[in-house]
Amino acid sequence: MYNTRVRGILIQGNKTYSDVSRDIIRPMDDKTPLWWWITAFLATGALFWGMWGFYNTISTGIGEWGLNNNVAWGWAIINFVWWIGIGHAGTAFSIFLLILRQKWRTSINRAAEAMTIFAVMAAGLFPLIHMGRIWDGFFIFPYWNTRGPLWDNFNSPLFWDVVAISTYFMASFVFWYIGMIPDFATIRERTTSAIKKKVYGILSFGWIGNAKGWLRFETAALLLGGMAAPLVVSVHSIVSMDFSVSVIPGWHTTIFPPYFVVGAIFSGFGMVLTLMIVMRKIYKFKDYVTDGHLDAIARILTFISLIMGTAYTTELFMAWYSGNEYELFTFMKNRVTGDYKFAFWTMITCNAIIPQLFWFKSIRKNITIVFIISLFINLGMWFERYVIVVTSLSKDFLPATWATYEPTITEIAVFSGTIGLFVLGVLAFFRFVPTIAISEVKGVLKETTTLKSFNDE
Amino acid sequence: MIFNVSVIKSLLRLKGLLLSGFFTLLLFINLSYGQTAEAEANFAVCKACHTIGGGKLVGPDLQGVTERRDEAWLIKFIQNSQELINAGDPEAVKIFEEYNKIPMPPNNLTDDQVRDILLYIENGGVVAGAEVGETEQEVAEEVAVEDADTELLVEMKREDARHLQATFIAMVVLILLALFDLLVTKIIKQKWIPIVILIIAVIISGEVIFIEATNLGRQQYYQPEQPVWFSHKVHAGQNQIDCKYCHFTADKSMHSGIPPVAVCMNCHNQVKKGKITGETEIAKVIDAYNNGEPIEWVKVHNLPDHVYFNHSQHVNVGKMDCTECHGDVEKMDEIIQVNDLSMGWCIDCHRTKEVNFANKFYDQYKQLHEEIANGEKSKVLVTDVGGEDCQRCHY
Amino acid sequence: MNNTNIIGVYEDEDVLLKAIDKLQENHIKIADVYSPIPIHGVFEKLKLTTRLPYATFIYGAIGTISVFAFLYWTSVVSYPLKFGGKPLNTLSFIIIMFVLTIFVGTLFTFLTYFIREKMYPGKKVTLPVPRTTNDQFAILIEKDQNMSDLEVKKLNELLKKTGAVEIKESE
Amino acid sequence: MDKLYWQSLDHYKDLKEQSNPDKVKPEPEFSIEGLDESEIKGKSSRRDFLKMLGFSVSAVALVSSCQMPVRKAIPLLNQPSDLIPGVPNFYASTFYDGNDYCSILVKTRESRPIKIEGNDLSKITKGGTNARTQASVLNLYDDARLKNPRLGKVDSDWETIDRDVLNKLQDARESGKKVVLLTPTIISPSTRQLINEFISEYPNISWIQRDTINYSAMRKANELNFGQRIIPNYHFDKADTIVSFNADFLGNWLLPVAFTKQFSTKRKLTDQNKELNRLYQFESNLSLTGSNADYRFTIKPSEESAVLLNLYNEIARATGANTFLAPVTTIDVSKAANDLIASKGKSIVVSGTNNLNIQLIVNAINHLLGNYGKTIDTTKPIHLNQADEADMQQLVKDMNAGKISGLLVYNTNPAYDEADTESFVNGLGKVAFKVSFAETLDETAELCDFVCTTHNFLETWDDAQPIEGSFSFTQPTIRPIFNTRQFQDNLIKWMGLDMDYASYMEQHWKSMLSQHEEVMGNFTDNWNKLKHDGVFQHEEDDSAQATFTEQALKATEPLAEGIELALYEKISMGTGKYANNPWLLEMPDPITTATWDNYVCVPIDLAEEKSLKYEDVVLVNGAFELPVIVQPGQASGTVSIALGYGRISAGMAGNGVGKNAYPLLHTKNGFTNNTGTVVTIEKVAGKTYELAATQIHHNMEDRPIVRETTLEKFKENPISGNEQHIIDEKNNVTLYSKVDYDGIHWGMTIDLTSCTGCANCVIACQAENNVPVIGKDQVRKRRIMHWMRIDRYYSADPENPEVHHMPVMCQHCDNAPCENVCPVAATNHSDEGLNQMAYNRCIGTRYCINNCPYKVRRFNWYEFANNNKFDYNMNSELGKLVLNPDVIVRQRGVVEKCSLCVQRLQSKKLEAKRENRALVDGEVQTACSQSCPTNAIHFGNLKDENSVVVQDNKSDRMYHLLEQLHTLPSTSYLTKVRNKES
Repeated sequence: MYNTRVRGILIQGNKTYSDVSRDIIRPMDDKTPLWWWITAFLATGALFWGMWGFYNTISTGIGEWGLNNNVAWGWAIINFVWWIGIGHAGTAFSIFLLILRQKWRTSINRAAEAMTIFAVMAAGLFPLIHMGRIWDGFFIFPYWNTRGPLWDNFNSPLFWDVVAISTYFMASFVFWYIGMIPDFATIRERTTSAIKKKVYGILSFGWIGNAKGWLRFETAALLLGGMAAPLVVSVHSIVSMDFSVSVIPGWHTTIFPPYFVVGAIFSGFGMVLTLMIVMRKIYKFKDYVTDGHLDAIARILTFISLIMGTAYTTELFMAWYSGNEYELFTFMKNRVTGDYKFAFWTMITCNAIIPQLFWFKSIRKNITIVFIISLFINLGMWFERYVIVVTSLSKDFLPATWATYEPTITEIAVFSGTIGLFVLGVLAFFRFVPTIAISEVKGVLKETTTLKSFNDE
Repeated sequence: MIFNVSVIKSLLRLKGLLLSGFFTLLLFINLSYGQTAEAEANFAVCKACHTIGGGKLVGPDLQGVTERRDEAWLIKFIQNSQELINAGDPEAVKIFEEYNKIPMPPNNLTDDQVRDILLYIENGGVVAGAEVGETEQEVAEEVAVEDADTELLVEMKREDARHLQATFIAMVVLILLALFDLLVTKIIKQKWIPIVILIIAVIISGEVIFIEATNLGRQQYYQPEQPVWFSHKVHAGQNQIDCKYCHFTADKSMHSGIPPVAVCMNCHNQVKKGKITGETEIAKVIDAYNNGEPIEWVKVHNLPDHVYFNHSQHVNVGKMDCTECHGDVEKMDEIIQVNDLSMGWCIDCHRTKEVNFANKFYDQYKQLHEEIANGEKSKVLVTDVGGEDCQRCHY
Repeated sequence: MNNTNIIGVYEDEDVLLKAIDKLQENHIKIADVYSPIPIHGVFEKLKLTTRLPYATFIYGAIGTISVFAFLYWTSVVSYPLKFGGKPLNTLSFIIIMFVLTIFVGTLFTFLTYFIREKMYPGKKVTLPVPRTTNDQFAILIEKDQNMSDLEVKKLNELLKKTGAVEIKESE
Repeated sequence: MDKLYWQSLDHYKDLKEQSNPDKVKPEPEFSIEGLDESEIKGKSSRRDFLKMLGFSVSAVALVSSCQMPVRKAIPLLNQPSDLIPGVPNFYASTFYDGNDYCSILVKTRESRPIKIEGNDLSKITKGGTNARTQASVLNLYDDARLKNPRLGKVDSDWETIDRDVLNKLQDARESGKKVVLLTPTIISPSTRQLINEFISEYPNISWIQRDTINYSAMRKANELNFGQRIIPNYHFDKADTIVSFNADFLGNWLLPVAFTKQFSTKRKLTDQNKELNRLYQFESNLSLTGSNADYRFTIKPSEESAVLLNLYNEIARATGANTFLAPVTTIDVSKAANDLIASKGKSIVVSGTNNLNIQLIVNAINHLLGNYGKTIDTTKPIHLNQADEADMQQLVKDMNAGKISGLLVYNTNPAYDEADTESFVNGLGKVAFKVSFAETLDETAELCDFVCTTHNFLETWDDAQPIEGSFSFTQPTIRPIFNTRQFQDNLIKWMGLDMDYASYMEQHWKSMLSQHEEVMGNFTDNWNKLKHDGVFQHEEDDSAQATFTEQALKATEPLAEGIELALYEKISMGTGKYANNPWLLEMPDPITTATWDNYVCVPIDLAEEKSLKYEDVVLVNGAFELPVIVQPGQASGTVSIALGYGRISAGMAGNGVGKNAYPLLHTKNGFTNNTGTVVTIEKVAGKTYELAATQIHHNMEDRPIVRETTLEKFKENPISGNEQHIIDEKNNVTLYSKVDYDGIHWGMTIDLTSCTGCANCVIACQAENNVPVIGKDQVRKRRIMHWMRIDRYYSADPENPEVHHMPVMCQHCDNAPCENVCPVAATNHSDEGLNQMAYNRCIGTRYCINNCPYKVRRFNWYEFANNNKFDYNMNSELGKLVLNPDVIVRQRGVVEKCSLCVQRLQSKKLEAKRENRALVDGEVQTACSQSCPTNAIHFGNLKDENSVVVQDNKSDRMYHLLEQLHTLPSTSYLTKVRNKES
């Protein structure tokens, strides 16, 4: 319980168990609020535009994008990496903090995991759409075929991606869902409406919450967490290998795996922060997602942002220290000072400099500023991917082939489409699923309250 | 019966048209012409147009031809008559004119082979003629017996295809039933029974779908109707005409080539009545020839556009027998595609087939030669010389 | 057959834990405990264990081996293709093996979990005390046939003493 | 055998019906063959042509089993003598379009020409070609070709045409009205004879030859000096020092192919030979020749004579000949002079300027140096460009004066490429009847009453005598596709003779050869041999060199004020005759790398003065607007514009591309000149035009990409310039053992010293490998599909830079980065060291493109075939006939790249196997190595110790591109050595 003492009270307002259930399930019982409809409408709009983008790309050809002979990857891959990065927060949160027995995670992990699921969904669309012949996409699976049989190239990072991301999605989803089962049961038992009873009855898999059940439940959760933990590291390391395995200056860097993973968690936490602030605002969850939580995240971000800064400087240093003229060109002449300095410096400012403001308590306490900064982080991380993908490709080894790249309307449409998808997903989550892990909160609720009572004695 | 079949099979495997029991006889007649067996085989092609002492057919009677003309000229002419004619050789032109300009298709016989044939014409001819008479009869009969089997085989394979469809439908029905019972009418109390059924059915139907999907764009057992009812059984089987007599570009070109009507006319100048169809079908051919319109045959064996296949590579260099890919054509009335011509099918052969490593082209493969020398390798397979490379067939 | 249970309902897990002690002192066999949250004390007191971790380990092991076998067979035996001057049997296998091990492990672990728990979508259950999924705790004691009313009464009192807010019998 | 072609044509019609949905007649062959489904899928397929044509052709082809596809055209001996479907036939022929000459082999499949290669037997072009020749095969399948003769504006038939024209001609003869036959320079002896006979039939007809690019000043000068109006033959292979003034003899001047061959023979460094020739280039715009010069000087056109005269004087002083008064120039010619004197009799001075004085000075210099009879041969003059432009000028006058009642125009287009088009067109209006013999409805044909549609040169019989005593033959390689008739046949018909030109020509040769019976012997044999070889060298004992009579030399040109214009022919577009050839339109210019347009090349100082940037638009002479390229090496005070653009009646692809610069030709005392016009250049404020250039960065960034040195340094130390190689070799260590190949490991070497960057290989590759044309917009997006590109870098002084040309195609690395990253194993390594690409396996992740350090991989961004958005040859049923049936047309969404012409390798291997023999080094050639006019590209088996490539790889000059990456390419480069003092 020392951790509670350090971090102060996790759940405020001296709740009882029934209060917790009531508070958290309330939003699901209320009738759908207006803001929900509006956002949903906008998101759907974006989604449809995205669908047009998909249609246009698939029916006409990748030529609809701004790519060329030199820069053969553009927004599609940038956004893919960006989404995957965001998709890290959930699992990072639940799993790392679970393993570290960080109780304060309880009121956030559910939302974080949901976010992971939808982010990974959004991310998953890009490898599909960016294929030249999507209709032959199934070639990527090493299935038994009548071509010899002919298998895949297991040296290819793209193949690793496929494996890693599908695994990651599967694991996160399972983890997320198992976590929700007791809560579904709770709803099942509390609710009065017949439909809900049926639906959540089905969803709850017939959970009864007896001792043995709880035991297995906790073990399973712990096991899944334990296995998924290395996954969190591996997934983004593997994504980073898409680049670091290649020969292109600016890609071929050993620092990438750790640097990507940290970056991913960075962007993930950024997004979590954004969502949490929204959620606690509209759902009045101040008692559950306390300022203490936000403060904690803010501190972590400050720290990660420092790591990012170090990573950037290390890259530059290595470029100079390695004495490799091509690397040096890419980093110094192309990124720091060249055509792409805007992107580069945006990245630095958003990721390495702005989050340093969190050193000041006053800023950490001011939710609006925190919110804005969290947005900046999301932006900055997008630019990081832009810098990595585009700058390296557009000016690589042979100057004769150098070419520049601008996105086209189609690419933008596709991106906005994925955002729409993400937002819709999150909205659905807000609406139909307890946004905070009820049982887990109850779990920590007691400790805190008893602690209080001890102090009284 | 079985015995017969196997015997005939092995005989038909023999390149060209070999006649059972006949070699031994031949060998006794003239040991000096060890090659005559082969010569006879080769001559069988010539028989389509020439006789030895049997008077004119499409081409001249070859009796005593060796006295009439000098050997060198003959060899030249036999190997590629048109070259001579184009070169304006008076004699050649004369013959060409005389036998109403029906070209004698060029072949890739070596000088020796031609000499052999000439020898064969000189003496063995007559004897051969007699013998051929009978044996051809026998062969014909036995082939007739044999046909039943191929037909059966093909029919059976067609059956399989139908079975697949049947199974699939059955499975779908099962799935529906199981679901229906599981959700609506809960007749079976033990929930696991429908569930198990469901799972099994899904797996099986999935399997069927997979099989069907992989067969998309493939046409195993494809047997289109041809503009002319042409029987390979009669021509290749009973009359024992060598495949390469009609498909004579097979060893020069990537295409085996569909025979021009002129080639048909080589024989059908004379033969105006068929065994099975009488005059109707042959009439079509003759008309086509007279109207100068080629017959639009339906292509049976088709490869996808992205596959490059070269007949001469396999027939000429690889010395493969046509039947290895096209099945027992000499037993088919109408051609049917026996193999599925899938990539796996090609690869399998490339993995198991031995290359003729004696070919001087392979001298440069030093390592392989060493390995053979020191016994690490007994034989060189196609894959050892890059038979599994993509760009052997895809470019 | 008339096999009913006596159920003591509690409001607080600390009370619950103390109650369990009491009952166990009186050698009363506790059939089961229902709670809205996992309580480690209960697991220990009821001496509950699970072998799930071993299962997981086995799955993982099998996963690793089979994956490697597959990779090796496909890219060395079945259809060896040369990529960028690398040997056929490369280090890149490790990555795939690593990830797929986790895949297999995760998948089968939670399948096993559901199977052992006999949980499946749409399973119908009726809770003795519905509020145990919300804010109440319940101790369930089997009442065997040859238990005299006296004993039952005793038991009820005992439960009450341990701070049960409600005691009921369920079919 | 007529049937053969009509059959294939009928079939070609069937195709059309097939392709339009409303009347698809179900033909089983097709429903299961590629086409229908492929069209549904929008996927075009390799042999779909073959599939349709192939089988019906094969059928009929074999009816005429062993007959020649065309008359008695005789293919090379090592080719099959009968037409076998699936086996290519090669026919020797000749490409001559009134300007370019090249002796060629035509590769036909199923009796349709699909590729053009050089004829090794030719003593002139020696198996070389240039881009225009390579691309000319596409003109045969040009939709813009006329399908029928035309009467007025409508299609007609030959009976009508013959009747009407004959009437007109006879009327004219009766009334003795003047009729003019206007042709380009005719180098065909038979045709010349025919025309003369025709004229004797119609005495009122007079024959005028006209050239688009005029050389008459040269002929005039020689007339004055030698008494013969000739262009002597040049032997650049015998010259150690070459000084050229505005003569782009590697690109366009006279016989570029031949000259390139000759020039390159002196551009080869081996262990034995460590000498190079030295090229001085004085020019205004940076030409291909200039880019290969060892010393290059930028001069204004008006300076040229002065500079030349100074050069003359320098030499004259040294040799004690009499000097002339010469104005002072800033250009220092002493160095050139010294070198010339040093290599007396082994040097050449040429000028491309059509100016009498200049040509006189040039002749005088060559005379001083005693080059005549050594490097320059007056006994065997060049017969190209015989026209005397005075005739043409006279004709235009006469026409306007109404003196001409009839005009027969053959294969020349004055309505487009005349300096003073207007007056010609006006004059044409005054002519009573106008007959055009044209292939397409060009600007002139449009103005004519009759268009006697002519064959494409691949459908015609003809002979040619480009150089005295050297003959070559044109023979049909395909039956006429349309209802056309060869020019000569018209004349024969109108002369009332009952024969065709083929037999006429045969007769002509019979009589000609009969004079040499003792040499030749039996005619038919020879005749066949000639047609088989395609060339005939008539060795006669050299008549003595013409004697030189001196002329007074003077530098007339006053230094002009203002901006002088230097017009030039592009390597791709030439005179603009083939402006509708998409291959040529999309060929990147070797210097500017721009495609599809012409533009104003502006020198740097002028650009600064007028604040012009790349792609700004300027108004030239107030006449037309063109985009600007700030061109390093452009002489200050001059601008350059390419000729041959701005066609209005070329065809779909060519119409309205660029602007027509012919009106800016400079006519002075009777000589029309590309250079010398004074023009005004105003910037059009705020207007820009995006050029479709394939390269935007021109600086090597000090990277060891093109490694070069000077001859001096090279002699001291052969490794000079290539030191990096040793370092890299040392640094390259690897975990994995190096893959060893057994038997065959294909490899290529490219000698940068020989390579002139003529981009011939680019087009050869495009023709061989069905590389699509993607259009201006896509090229702007940097998506050009060429499998092979010529990188061009500038170095040193931007005012007059050193230029580096570097051909780059797939390097076929043994440690190929691209292979590692393909998830579906679509690209991997073959047992023969090929980096193979299986298109049908590719799912288009484009990862390999990113990971290729050479960026040679190409992606099919769209469906480039059968797509109306890309309406070039691959979208036209006719144009598709040029496709190589051995190479698939790639589908949308797959990556493609150089395959080292694997189809050629495979066929040669098969040949060897069939003949049961080992491969001979050099017999296997890729399209680029085969077509290279400088033999800079070698191809062979790295496992064969005696092969050329192995020798090259042993050279000290050998290095791999980006070798520090340890990709171990199978392609290697040899350093560029410039013949300079350092």
